Amino acid sequence: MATLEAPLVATPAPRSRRRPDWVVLSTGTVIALLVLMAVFAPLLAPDNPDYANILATNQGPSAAHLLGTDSFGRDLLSRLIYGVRLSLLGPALIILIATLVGTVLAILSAWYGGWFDRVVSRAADILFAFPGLIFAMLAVAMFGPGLVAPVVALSISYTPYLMRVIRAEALRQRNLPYVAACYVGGLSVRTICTRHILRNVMPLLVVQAALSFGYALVDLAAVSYLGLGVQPPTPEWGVMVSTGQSAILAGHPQESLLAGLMIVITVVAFNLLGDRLASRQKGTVRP
Amino acid sequence: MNVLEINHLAVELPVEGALRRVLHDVTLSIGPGEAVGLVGESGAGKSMASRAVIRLLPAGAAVHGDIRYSGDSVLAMDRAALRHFRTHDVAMVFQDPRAHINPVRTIGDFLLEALLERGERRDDARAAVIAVLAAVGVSEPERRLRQFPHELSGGLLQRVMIAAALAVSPTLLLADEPTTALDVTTQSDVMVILDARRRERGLAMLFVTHDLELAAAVCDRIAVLYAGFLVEDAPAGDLHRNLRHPYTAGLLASRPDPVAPRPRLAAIPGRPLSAFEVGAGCAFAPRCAFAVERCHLERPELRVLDAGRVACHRAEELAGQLALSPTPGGSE
Amino acid sequence: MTDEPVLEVRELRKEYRVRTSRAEAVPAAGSALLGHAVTRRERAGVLVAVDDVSFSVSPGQSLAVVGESGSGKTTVARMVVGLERPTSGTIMVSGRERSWRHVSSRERRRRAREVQIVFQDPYSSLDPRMSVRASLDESLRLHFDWTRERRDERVAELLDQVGLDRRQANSLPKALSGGQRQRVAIARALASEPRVLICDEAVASLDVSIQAQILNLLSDIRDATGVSYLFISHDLAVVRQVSDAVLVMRRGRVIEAGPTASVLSEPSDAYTKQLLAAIPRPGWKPTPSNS
Amino acid sequence: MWKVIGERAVSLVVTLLVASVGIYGALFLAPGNPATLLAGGHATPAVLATIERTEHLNEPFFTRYWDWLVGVLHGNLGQSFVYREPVTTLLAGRVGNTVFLVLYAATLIIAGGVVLGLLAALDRRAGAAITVLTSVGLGIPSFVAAIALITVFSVKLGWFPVFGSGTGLLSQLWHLTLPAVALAISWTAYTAQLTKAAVREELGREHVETARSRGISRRHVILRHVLRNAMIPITTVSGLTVAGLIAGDVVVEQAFGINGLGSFLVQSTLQKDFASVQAVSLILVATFVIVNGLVDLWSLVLDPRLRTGRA
Repeated sequence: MATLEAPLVATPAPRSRRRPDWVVLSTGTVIALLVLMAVFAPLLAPDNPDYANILATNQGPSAAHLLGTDSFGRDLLSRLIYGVRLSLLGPALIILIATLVGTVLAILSAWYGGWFDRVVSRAADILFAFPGLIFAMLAVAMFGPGLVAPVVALSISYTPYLMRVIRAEALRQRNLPYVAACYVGGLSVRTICTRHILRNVMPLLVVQAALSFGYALVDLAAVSYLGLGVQPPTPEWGVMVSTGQSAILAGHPQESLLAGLMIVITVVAFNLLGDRLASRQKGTVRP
Repeated sequence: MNVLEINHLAVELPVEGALRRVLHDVTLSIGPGEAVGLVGESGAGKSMASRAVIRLLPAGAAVHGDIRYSGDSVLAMDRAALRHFRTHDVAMVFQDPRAHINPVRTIGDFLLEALLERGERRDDARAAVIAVLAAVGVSEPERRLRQFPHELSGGLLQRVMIAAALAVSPTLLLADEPTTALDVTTQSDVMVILDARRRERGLAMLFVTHDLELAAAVCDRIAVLYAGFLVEDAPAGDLHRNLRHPYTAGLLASRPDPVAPRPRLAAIPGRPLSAFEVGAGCAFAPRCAFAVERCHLERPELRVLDAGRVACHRAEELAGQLALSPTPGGSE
Repeated sequence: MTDEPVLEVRELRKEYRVRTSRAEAVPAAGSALLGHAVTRRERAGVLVAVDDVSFSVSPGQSLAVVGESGSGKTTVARMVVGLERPTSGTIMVSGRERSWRHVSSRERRRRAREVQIVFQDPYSSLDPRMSVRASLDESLRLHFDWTRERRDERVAELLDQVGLDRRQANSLPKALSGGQRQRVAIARALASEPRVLICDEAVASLDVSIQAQILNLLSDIRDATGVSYLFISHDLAVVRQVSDAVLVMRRGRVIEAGPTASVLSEPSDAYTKQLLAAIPRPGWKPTPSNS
Repeated sequence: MWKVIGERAVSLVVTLLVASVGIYGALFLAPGNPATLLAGGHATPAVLATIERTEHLNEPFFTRYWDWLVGVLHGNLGQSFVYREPVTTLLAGRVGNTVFLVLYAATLIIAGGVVLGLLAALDRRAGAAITVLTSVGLGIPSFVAAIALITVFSVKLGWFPVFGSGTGLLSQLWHLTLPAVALAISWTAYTAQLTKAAVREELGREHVETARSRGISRRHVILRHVLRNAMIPITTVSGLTVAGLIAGDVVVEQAFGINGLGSFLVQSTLQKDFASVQAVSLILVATFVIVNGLVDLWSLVLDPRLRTGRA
């Protein structure tokens, strides 16, 4: 039998703040700012995002319009700020639904195994065959464009992904002796699953939710970009990339590029945060 | 000339950006054909010591002291010399063959690789490998060459690892807990073969293990490590008769015996310390029943005593006492 | 001993259906089971892990089950505590047979006060997110209708009993050494005041000096509480130290049984002799086992 | 081994069948009269009547599904009611562009991703730069990349055409370079990160330590042990890349005005040309499932442990 090398001084807790983690701080700040922008859009936006001025189309940055105007003469900064709302709400809903459903299915599958697990895993395999965007397009073809159909479709298509990742971890936890000790100790299955397994799966769940958020945002923005999601003139980044595209040839790429930049910044922030949380977690796994 | 000479070896490894001590002071030599057991509990640094010999420490490790193979400094070797040293002079057997053999390549690939690497002809290498497989008691060697590691049992796979080590005809064999992952009867089988083939070929061996009795059975000398210090070096046959260091005595007394049980085991109190945790005095002092004030303040030097060497201030006065009165039992 | 046995096992058998699913395709690292698994397949697709095992444990007695990997010893332990369902045979605890159909939460709680288990790996047998106190308190709350003060008192008692400092009650497992964690695991098992404590290789992964401490501790606990042990181990030396009677298992079957002292002094079965001969001890030399 | 392959083939066929039921059945879950949906925006009563007749809408679902499936297997993907032509005819001229674009992008992803990842894992200094690069790259969606590339390389510099797919190999290559790059950016970053992680993991493996202890040269250690073993996780996850390429292709074709399957799917979706949506979805999903099946097979070749099917 292997002699375990005991870690004699405890590995530092993941949340220990000996050195400030600039990745977490900066990405966290970006995400917090975005959320604040979404909540306080009416206060922050200098102008009405829907007010068109045909006399001032495609202007460059000026005192009146800090980031210039779009091809209808609307203030770009205001539209970008209002755009945060729908651009974040959609992916947030998708991840919330997919995580909730995925986690419940994952833990039940991991605990009960047997036919339930097989059915769930098989269903996940089949759903996996539909790339999220294709699924969303099928939904739009059925129910028409808008926010609801793509969000529901993407929620369904993100569920098996999250389910698989969480199930693997839940299954690993379930097979650890501490869970067996809980079972032998007489704890009810519900208590074991929630108080022990779910709690130990939680860090992974947060990481996966953060990482998937970026992908969901991109997918949903792509749906809007294709004209299948939220419709113009609603301010939303994917829509703005699309409506601004015709002005590029005329030498006015600002609307598309700025909206695109917002998407990139948001996605990169969520990805970096997720990666960093993931690597911190690895550090806490036993040596 | 000695095959291996280790002088005041100290090793630090980078842990979270800072260097952490894993070995303090190890001085040890192995003569031609001699087998030395390096024994210690977890955190003692025994694996690191064996890896330092073949320069297999993680990147960023700081090594102090001197390691000489047949008089040449291993630490000073350039790339080509190190490769020659590893391909011709030394071979290592690791603890867990399942992890230490590439799982996606065949046994044949594994065994031949080292020989082909040093430019031997494929046919010759193949013949040599088949012969050495047979010598370590692997049946149907030619079929084994086509098999993958997962198709072999643990004991068989460890024999393959030993065959790989013998195949390069080294002068020095490093064995790092080679039987720890195996069942006892398999361990016995593997040790018989390792011991016999080593003696036949006159190989020198550094045998790293946590099991004092196992080391005593197959080695000429036993070196005991505690928290990165070499605390005792004694002839294996002398080990039970002539106890010199309280830690070694404690280790022997901790182990139950299947035939002659003790009513109560003489446990050493506390837990084994890691090298980086030790204070100013003797590393074992906090757990030692015989420690006096001096032990806590002053580090004992390794010095010659009878047929061996020992690092204990009170070794002479305790001689004879240790065997009779095992350290009192206690808890952490 | 004339007392009614606290644990009695009759003709226990466990078969596994060997599945060919993708999930199981990668063998666990270090698993030495493979070689045995193939030879033990009696008929296609069925692996007999435990075959016709019977024994009984009297109150305060310590019975060891010894064997190498693949012997089925751990499966026996897992069936006794209800982690695996026997294919056939009976398990009686305190004279009551354990049924396998529809075990309610309440029934499991009751059984938890009869038999508890300590596992091998001290690193994974405690919930990494739960402090020592929370682990012990969770069990006390489940089994006893006590006030908070009474429970705190009992937590302190349990810590004393296993030789842990009371200040360590608030530590998370990762702040403890392997030996300390194993003490916590023992305290948690004792919290429900079981009549039988199963130790499944409970000292196998500890350093020799710590192993001796835990073996002494187990002996003290038996003296103090009168609990019975079912001690699962691969190590005959450890078995000799802690048990009154021993059962030697190989490939799912019991091949020799009797009082530990006589089995280990004068083994009658060839395999037991081999096992005994393979243990390094003073003056020992390795010998081939011819297996 | 053959047993494992057989099992996987069966599961592939089952997945395809269930997916096709889903795609075909979606039409009947949609609100409104299927005939109206099938007719898209051209629902005169006469057309509706024709559709009900040709599509056998009054028969039970599985009968109709069976007829459709048999048609599909014979190369009949149904009739577009927008163009009043067989879908197969409509797709024939478009498949080429899509295949070219996807293969072009896949080549960029595999070559770029594996090289960057390997470099990042082996070279400390390059590693830091590549890590930053891939973190940002991973966050650039294909349509944003498309816009930026058009702005810089087509409008400002005029090096590449803005729209279209060109004819002839060279022209096609020229036309499809920007789209392929746009499609490849985030997946190259993803592959690079994955490769880096896999290589790092293998570098720390015990068997690599063994190889080093035996004096195997660094080049051989990297090639025969590290990269060879890292190929296994890289291959497994490349299935996900295929899904991403298929979805990304739709967006990129739209962004660059390329006449391919993706832009046709978008148009059909907007026009509610359901037969076309069904057909293209089925093709894309089937491609994904089959490619993944091949990936699975390839991992059997790479990893002998998977071949036994039993631990």
